[in-house]
Amino acid sequence: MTTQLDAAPEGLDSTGSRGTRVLGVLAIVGLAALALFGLVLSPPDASQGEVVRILYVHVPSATFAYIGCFLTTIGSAMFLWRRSAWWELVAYASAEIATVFTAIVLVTGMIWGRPTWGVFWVWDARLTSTAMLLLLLLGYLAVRRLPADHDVRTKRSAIIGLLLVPNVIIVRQSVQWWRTLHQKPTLLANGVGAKIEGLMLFSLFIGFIAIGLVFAWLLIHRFRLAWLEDQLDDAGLDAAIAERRSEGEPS
Amino acid sequence: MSGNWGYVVAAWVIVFGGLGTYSVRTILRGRSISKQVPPEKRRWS
Amino acid sequence: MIRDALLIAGKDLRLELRSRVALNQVLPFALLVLVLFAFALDPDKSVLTQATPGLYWIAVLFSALLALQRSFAIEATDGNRDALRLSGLDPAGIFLGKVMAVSAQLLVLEALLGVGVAVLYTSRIEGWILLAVTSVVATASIAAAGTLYGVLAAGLRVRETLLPLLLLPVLAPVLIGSTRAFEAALNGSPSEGWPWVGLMSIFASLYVVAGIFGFGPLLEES
Amino acid sequence: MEQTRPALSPVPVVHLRGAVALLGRFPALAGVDLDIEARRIVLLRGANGAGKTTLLRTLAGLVPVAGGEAVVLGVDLVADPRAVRHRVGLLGHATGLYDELTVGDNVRFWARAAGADPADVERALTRLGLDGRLRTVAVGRLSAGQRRRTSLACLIARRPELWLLDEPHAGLDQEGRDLVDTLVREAVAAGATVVLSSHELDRSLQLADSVITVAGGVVRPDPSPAPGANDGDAR
Repeated sequence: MTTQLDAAPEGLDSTGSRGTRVLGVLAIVGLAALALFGLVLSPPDASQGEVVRILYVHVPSATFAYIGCFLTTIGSAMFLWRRSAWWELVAYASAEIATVFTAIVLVTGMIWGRPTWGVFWVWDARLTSTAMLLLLLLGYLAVRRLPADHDVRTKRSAIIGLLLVPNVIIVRQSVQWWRTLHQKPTLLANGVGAKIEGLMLFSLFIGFIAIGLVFAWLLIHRFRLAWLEDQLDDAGLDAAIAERRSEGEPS
Repeated sequence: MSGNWGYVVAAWVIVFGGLGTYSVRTILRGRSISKQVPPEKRRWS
Repeated sequence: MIRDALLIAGKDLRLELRSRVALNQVLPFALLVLVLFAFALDPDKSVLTQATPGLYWIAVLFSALLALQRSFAIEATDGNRDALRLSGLDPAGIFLGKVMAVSAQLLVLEALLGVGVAVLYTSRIEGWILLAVTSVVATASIAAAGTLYGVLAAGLRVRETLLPLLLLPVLAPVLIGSTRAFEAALNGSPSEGWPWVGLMSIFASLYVVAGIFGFGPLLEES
Repeated sequence: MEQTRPALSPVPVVHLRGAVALLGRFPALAGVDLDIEARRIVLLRGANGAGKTTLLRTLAGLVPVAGGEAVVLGVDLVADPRAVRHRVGLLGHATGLYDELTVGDNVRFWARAAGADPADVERALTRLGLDGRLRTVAVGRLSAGQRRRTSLACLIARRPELWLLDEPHAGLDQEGRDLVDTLVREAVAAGATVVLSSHELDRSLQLADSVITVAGGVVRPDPSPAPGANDGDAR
């Protein structure tokens, strides 16, 4: 079973494949286009000025952070329901990527908030619930990476992953109500929801595509990495059984 | 508001730098761990 | 399931009656937190009175963490997990029983802590119905989510540090909701509090359902 | 007694073929072949770490079977290990008792959890000599031997069809060991099957009607078969 028919050619020892290389090139092209449109070609916003350019990366990152969370919950559900190891790895890979994206969203949001609101942090509903989301994701990753049995880690983290999206929804709802009770409406009016059009809208659109390509590329690589980690865990079971049997061999 | 390019650059650097660092780490980890797993278990290569 | 739940809850409460850990350790801890708040915030200004609902629920939340740790510590010996799995008890029943026992202990603690707040912070207490309903719903939420995340952390070497990390972000809506509802009740405008009770009811239901279905697989790991 | 399955069931109580059980990534059982017929008393022997405890826990449905076939009391352990659990009684190294509760509380709780008759609780307490003063003592204050007796009381109150005893004689005085042997014989007379591991070989060989040697996570052919030995297939 473990006979190696052909040795791997040098250079193939990676999580890359032809598909990911094409995707990677597309992602780089997309990011270059995003930089061109977002930083050079699009005009400054009438009310926000140059700061609006932050949103071309901030908003797509936020969207894909949420998509990552949805994938984590779906993957965890499929794992718990169908015992699908494939989906479990999807859940883990997208949770880790979602964590990176959420951290980026938080930091860029704070940088955007400084010139817009005059402070890095306000207890705005969106900002606060994103911070809570980051904590929830860190909890998931903490359990998934426990130095414990593979079965224990996957099962427990899957339950947390399953509850991730419901938790995010409830947290968002509660934070929203909480802030609207003491609302400072000027803060929100200046927010991301402001209407944009023309080249600015197009730049945002490019942002979605470029960040989306990066997300997909990362997801495939991270998934394959997680799969390899599992293979490493499984490897040697046959050998371990043989060794175990030989312990009792009469000498 | 034209003096805010500093914020814009900082934000973009964080996005590109963050994603870049994470990508490089993922790829490098993938390379090192690939060497420990027999190639027939890597279905994509 | 209900029979098993009552059996487990009865066992846990009997164990508490005999060992008095919650009474002798968790309750004094909660009162201590109230006193510490007074040290941290100037008691002569009206800060304490204004912040009473928030401080009260923070004290409850921290005490709940201790109560939950205790609830799983009594099942922590290896023989115990095996015995529970061999017992033929319905895992959903075990979950509900644990939730009931923790809830009962927390409700007693909340009542005593309420007296403490009234005396120490000289808060005026009004809106009894909203206060009572909020306490029940928030307690059920804390106990249900806490028991589910408690078993997620159980049996691990890092359980003491893991449980707060997992549980506190999840319980943030309960803290916000119970605090706002208490504020509404104490300010004499209970109509603002009821939507929060509704939100916490949804939260509690979500976790009771998740626990009923999730407890079995979690108990299964060897 | 009423708890036994139809007496002439063609299915043996235990049927393992190439059963593998993992503790983490360690194959504690590395392909066990074993058949045990009803109403037998089978002694497992082998060095420490040979896999005796894991074998007993696997038979109880507590350790998942990762490979091979495993049927216990007609229940397929690969498909559903839970279904067999309430029908077996496992006496392990750890007692599974609550230290803060009294002996009576513990036995009553575990017996009620298994749906046992309250009369069985009383009978079990009396049988193990726990009906007197000890009944109201917290388990945390008992000696090791008294805890053992309490565990045994929990076990017999449940009336299991398959008894799995891991070192049942350990920590007991002479009288206690005799009592264990008597209880085992009574259980078999009532239709149960018993698998036990023990280091008390002299005592256990008298008690058992088959001996099985476990080594390196598999069952070995016995070099000196006991009368009626039901030794597993060699691999």
